[in-house]
Amino acid sequence: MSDILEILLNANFWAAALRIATPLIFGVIGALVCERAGVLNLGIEGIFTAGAMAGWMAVWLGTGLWGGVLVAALAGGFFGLIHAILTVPLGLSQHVSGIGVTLFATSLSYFIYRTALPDVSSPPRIEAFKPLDIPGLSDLPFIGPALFQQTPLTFLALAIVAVTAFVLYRTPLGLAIRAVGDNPSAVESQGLSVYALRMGTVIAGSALMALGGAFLTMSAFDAFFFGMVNGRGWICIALTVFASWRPGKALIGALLFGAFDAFQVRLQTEVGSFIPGQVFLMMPYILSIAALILVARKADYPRALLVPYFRGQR
Amino acid sequence: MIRFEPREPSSLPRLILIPVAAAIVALALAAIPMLFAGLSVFNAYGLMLTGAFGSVFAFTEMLTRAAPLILTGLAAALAFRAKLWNIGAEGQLYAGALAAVAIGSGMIDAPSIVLIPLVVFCGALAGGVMMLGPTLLKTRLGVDEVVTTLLLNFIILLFVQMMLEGPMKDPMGMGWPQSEPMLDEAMLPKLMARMRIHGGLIIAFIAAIGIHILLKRTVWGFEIRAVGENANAARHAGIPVTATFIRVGLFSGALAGLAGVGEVAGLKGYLTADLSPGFGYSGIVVAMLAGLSPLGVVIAALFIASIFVGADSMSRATGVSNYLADLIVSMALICVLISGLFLRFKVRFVGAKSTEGVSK
Amino acid sequence: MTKTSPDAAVVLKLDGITKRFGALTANGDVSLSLRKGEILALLGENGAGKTTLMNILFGHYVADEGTVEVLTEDGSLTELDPGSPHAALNAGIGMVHQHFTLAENLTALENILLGTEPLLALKSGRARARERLSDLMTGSGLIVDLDARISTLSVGEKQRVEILKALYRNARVLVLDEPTAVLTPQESDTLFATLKKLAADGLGIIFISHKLDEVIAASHRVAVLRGGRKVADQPTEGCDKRQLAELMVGKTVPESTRDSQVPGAARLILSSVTTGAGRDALHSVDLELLSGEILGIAGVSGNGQGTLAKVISGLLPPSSGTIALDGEVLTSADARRMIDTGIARIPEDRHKDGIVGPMSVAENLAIETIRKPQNQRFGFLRFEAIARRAKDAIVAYDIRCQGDKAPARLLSGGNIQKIVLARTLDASPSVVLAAQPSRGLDVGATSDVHRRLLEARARGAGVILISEDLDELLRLSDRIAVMHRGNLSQPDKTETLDRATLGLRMAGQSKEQAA
Amino acid sequence: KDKPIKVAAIYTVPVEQQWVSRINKALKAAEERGDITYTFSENVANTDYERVMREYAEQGMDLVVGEAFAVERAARKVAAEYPDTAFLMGSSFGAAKPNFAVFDNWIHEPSYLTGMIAGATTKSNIIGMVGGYAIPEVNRLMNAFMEGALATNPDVKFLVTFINSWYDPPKAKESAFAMIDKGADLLYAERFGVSDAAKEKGILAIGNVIDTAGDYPGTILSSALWHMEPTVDKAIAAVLSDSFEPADYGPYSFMSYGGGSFVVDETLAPADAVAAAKEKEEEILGGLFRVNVNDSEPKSTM
Ligand SMILES: Nc1ncnc2c1ncn2[C@@H]1O[C@H](COP(=O)(O)OP(=O)(O)OP(=O)(O)O)[C@@H](O)[C@H]1O
Ligand SMILES: Nc1ncnc2c1ncn2[C@@H]1O[C@H](COP(=O)(O)OP(=O)(O)OP(=O)(O)O)[C@@H](O)[C@H]1O
Ligand SMILES: [Mg+2]
Ligand SMILES: [Mg+2]
Repeated sequence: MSDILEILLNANFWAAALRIATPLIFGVIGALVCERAGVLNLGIEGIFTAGAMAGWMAVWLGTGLWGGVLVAALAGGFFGLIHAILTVPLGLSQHVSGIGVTLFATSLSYFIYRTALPDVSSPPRIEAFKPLDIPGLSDLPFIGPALFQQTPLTFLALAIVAVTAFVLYRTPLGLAIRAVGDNPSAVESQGLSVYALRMGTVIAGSALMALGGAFLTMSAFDAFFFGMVNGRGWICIALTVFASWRPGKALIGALLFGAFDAFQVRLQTEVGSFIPGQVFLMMPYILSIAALILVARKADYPRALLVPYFRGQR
Repeated sequence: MIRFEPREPSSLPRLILIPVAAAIVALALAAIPMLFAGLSVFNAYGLMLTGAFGSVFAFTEMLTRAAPLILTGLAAALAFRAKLWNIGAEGQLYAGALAAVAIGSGMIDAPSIVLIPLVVFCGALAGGVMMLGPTLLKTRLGVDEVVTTLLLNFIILLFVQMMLEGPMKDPMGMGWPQSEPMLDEAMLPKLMARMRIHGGLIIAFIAAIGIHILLKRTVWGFEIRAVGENANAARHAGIPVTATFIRVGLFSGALAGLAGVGEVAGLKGYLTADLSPGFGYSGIVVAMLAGLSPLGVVIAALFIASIFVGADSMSRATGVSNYLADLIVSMALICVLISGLFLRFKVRFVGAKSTEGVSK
Repeated sequence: MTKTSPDAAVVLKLDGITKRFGALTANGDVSLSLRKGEILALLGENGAGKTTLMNILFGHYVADEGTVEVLTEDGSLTELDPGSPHAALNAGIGMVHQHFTLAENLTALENILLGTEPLLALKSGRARARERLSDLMTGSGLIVDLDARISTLSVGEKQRVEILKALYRNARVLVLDEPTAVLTPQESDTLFATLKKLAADGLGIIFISHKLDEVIAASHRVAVLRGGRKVADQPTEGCDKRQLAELMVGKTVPESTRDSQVPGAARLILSSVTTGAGRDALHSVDLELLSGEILGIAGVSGNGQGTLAKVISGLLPPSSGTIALDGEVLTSADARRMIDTGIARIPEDRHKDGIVGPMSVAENLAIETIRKPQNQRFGFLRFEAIARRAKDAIVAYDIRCQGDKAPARLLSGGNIQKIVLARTLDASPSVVLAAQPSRGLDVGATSDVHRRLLEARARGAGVILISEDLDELLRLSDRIAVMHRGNLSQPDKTETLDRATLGLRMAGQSKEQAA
Repeated sequence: KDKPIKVAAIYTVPVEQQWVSRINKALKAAEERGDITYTFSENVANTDYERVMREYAEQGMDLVVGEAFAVERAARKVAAEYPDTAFLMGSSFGAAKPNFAVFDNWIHEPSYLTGMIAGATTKSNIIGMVGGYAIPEVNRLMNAFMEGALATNPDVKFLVTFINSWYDPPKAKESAFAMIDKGADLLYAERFGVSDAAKEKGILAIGNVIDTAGDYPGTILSSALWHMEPTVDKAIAAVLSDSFEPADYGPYSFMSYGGGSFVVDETLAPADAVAAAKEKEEEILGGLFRVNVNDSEPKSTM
């Protein structure tokens, strides 16, 4: 018991939680805005991979770190565009299009990486983002080490949560996005284009997802690996429902997940010998389902989620 | 501006022509990465063809890969017909495989005639049971099954790892996380000497025909279609909606479970945590390519399998990175998906004036 | 009010509009004009092309031929950019669709504001909007709670939000597609009072309706479409119902009437049924339905009729109380059991609850009895038998469709209703529950429905008719009970009732007060 | 047979993965020399492994190199069906007639030596060890390392975690961070990602299989390296001279054959520890000291 308390009171633990949560924050916010506009984006797992690969490769080719972030976002936007075209004007099944995009983005990233670097024996490294060290703030007890061991991308993720919440709830654009996910004809009858809104949102959301991937190769690590994303995208899809499509709750969800993961890694060295490690690894998923059961009744779905819209359809 | 006009019954030539055209477009697009990798494109196409159909070996390998795809494709197609979004075939496949090795690796000693049906049944049952939770949560509490089935994939996979590193670990496996081997009596028969092709393919074919008949000709199928197309109206008309969902969930999970049975009892003989290279997810793709038609699933699975096996073998023959195979499969998928649109709609390119599209 | 149109300027002119859907001509060379302050009623059978015409006006559809011209600020008529709802909105055209176009997750205010501000603005000017809206609301009498989520509003309130949406954008032309189809008589009256007021202030109004009484009462001018062509365009003054009905259908419409008949013994008995939650809950409802009678249930929608229908349909079990049919207890019976014991149910929303759109007409006809031996053997469907029965029903009920294999969704509302009638009434049920059976149907289809219900009565079935249409209730019912806040009154003989008393009692007054 | 012979390799992971990269490197070197032509398939799923083996055999490869670990039975069956092709497979089991030779990364010897250095260097007396899966080839090296460390520092304690993945650097890194939080000042980097954590926190790490000192300057204290060249070259020579035997090539990974080696950064390690380790190295090479082979799963000792 005291061990557990010791873990929880350690600032490094919270630093780890935030670090693990960062890619999930990008991903869940991206997935959330897409779904708010009525489009489920199961392309997320592949878009993560594409962002990780494209961002890393750009830096490796010399664009600089922020240049790499931009390239990652563009790559995400590109696959978002494909998903958007398939699901919005063409109205194809969002599940399948999403899985198709995941296959496509993943295999294309791998193929490009391997074809460009056929002869690497160990993956080439880049100079990744360094933790921000803000004199004064970093020395604060507890908060300092927890927050200021983070790289700029973590702060970007936190900022994006705030910006997304602001846009969704305070601006006309956000109003339109929330409306188009609930009833597209409400949007069309007010003179706005359903297609433009949905496609734009999916592209923007996918760009955000790609930043989650970029974090993996440019902050969490400094090289690209195959299989690096490792299901993180899927987690974001679950977190979106868990968060009832609200950015604030999404942040909390991602942090909880990060905390659990960090906790699990630490606890494993304590009790690992008599509880199989997989039990810990399962916990976040089981807790997600439990949370879903608790919120499901109250969750209000974007009502037009998964429903394609055709102009003039009755 | 593009305009879609619905096309109700599609003529048979179109039904065949359009997917074929899509496949050709996909292959044409595949030339881009091939050129990028510096291949001679026509040579590569030839190698792809021989890689999938060029010899008995190639052909049986293609069929071997198609077998699990047919079953996971059916799992998705059946569930999606009822609008039960089962994204969990991957996990159900592992559950089926786990049950198969649990029963078939020495727990019960019996002749093949008893053991094989038992293994098959238990595998199907395990897969089906995996769907019970998500289905009940959906019908009773309104919990989104996309998320629960997706998350269950990870849980089951971890559970399998736990079993393989714990109680079900092969004591003779030198510490590797793998199960004990299946008894010979529990293995599905091979269909051809020296080839890997196995009884799982027969199970897949039978399942496809069975599901086809179920949907088209039976009361249960009628009820599944009604619930899928309009659950409210179905409930109002006295159709037991919850029972239908549960039935569909069980069947769908069972089909995915059978895919797992085929892989361990037909192919590998024991279970490892990397049994499936994403058959569950590919099944969704197969199902949609097939337009959720059970017989179409067979064709779509053969298509995907031949593209993969052909392209994989081509990459080996030409020394190109074998990630090319996955790339070509994904491009083929997107092309065929779009082509489905041409089956359902007349697509007209018209001036910016006419903008309405109509469909249901 | 004056029944002739004002001589004011023309605000809207449709000229030679033709719209084809494949082989079908939905609108053929239709011309129409509307003046400032004028209320124009647009009539026609189901499928006559009314909605299509209005959708062209609003830019949802593009006409194959013809133009739409609108009065601009400078006083001239200018052609409207086709196919652009945006352009139509800017030109001052407001539209209230047959099915509401509101985002349920947003508040009334947000729905009204949607699309009125530059999308990329960083701020939304809610305070100013609120001010303008409160002026608009007091001016027009369309009062709504601006901060209420749409999902919590009643149908009438939603409609007010729709009209406010148009007014907020300074609409000069307001189009309402079947605005009263889902409103109660009281709500309809309020709506028309408002419309008249708005017209008096200079708004040009077009409304579509199948209810001839309200057309005659509220409009200055009527235009009638038949088969996509305009067959009449005349001042309302001097029109009567029979004449308008004939213009729409092209022949005389038989009006079914109830002949006197002595009801038999009690069949369906509900005693102290309580269930449900909120406004729509039932509180200790007692009901006794006799054989050979039509028992009308009047009430403002949302007062428990929906719940009552659900209970009798077997979709919602009573939390207390009992239900019995001919002595057989059905308290916790499910939908199938209800059907099997002979309770036929015609759902309120025929599209959502009545048919499975993509399934064929034949399958929709068989759906309630699919497990009966007539339709299956050992779990396998008997296709020939199903098709044969479907063909018979198509003839017997005059279901207009492309055959028994056609998907049911392609049928018009009236014909969909005939499918429901055919499958429910064919088994000679002992009880018929008909919820809003003629809502949204044209005069012809309505008359068909009425005839079928009267036939069931003549056969000795007991019919429960839940309706908001008082004329329908008074014409068909032997007795009428009133539903208010989940309480059901004792039924009265129809002869002792009239519109006015019924209206008052629906509003919550007791029998004594109303009399 | 004539040079160059045709060689194909089948890997179940991408070629960057440490273990596989050593085979790839040795085969590439042979290709450079003109001894062989070389082609490979990476990231081959277990389901596909048998097909790929057959395809290469059908293509007439002279030698197929790969890892049979998860596909032992199938691999042996295929090999038996293609007696004209030589198979050299990583395996925990023995060789099989007529053409199935086995190898493994037997670098427990240098691992022991790195342990000696580590034990002498740690100040907190806590060493963190992050591994992939607890399989014999991993356990063996970890146990040798622990034994070496205890030899120079009996007070040293170990934290052991397996990430249950061959390939998840961010996760390995997080596990390493967790160990640093618990007081480890030295990490045994069985997987990619661990040295990154060490570098970021300014502590030292022990390398395994590949030399990553260049990637983490000032971080890698000492490494146990694996060299596949002796194994591969031996097999190629055997195929060239038509004398390929289904033998156990494992010993070619021993230090005495040059299959394993020990490096230490002398600027980071205490001089007396370096001297002791070098002395032990000589004993091993001279056959005077045998490092124990212990395949059981290592556990945390605190
Ligand atoms: N999007 C469409 N695609 C094809 N045909 C259509 C479409 N919309 C309308 N139609 C056809 O146009 C005709 C006119 O339909 P419309 O909806 O305008 O009728 P309506 O007069 O509004 O009928 P109702 O009184 O039932 O509302 C219908 O018969 C229908 O077949
Ligand atoms: N997508 C469509 N394609 C073809 N025809 C259609 C389509 N949608 C509607 N129709 C046709 O439009 C006509 C009118 O349809 P509509 O839905 O307006 O029926 P309705 O009689 O108005 O019913 P209700 O009043 O209940 O809405 C029908 O004849 C129907 O066949
Ligand atoms: Mg209409
Ligand atoms: Mg209508």
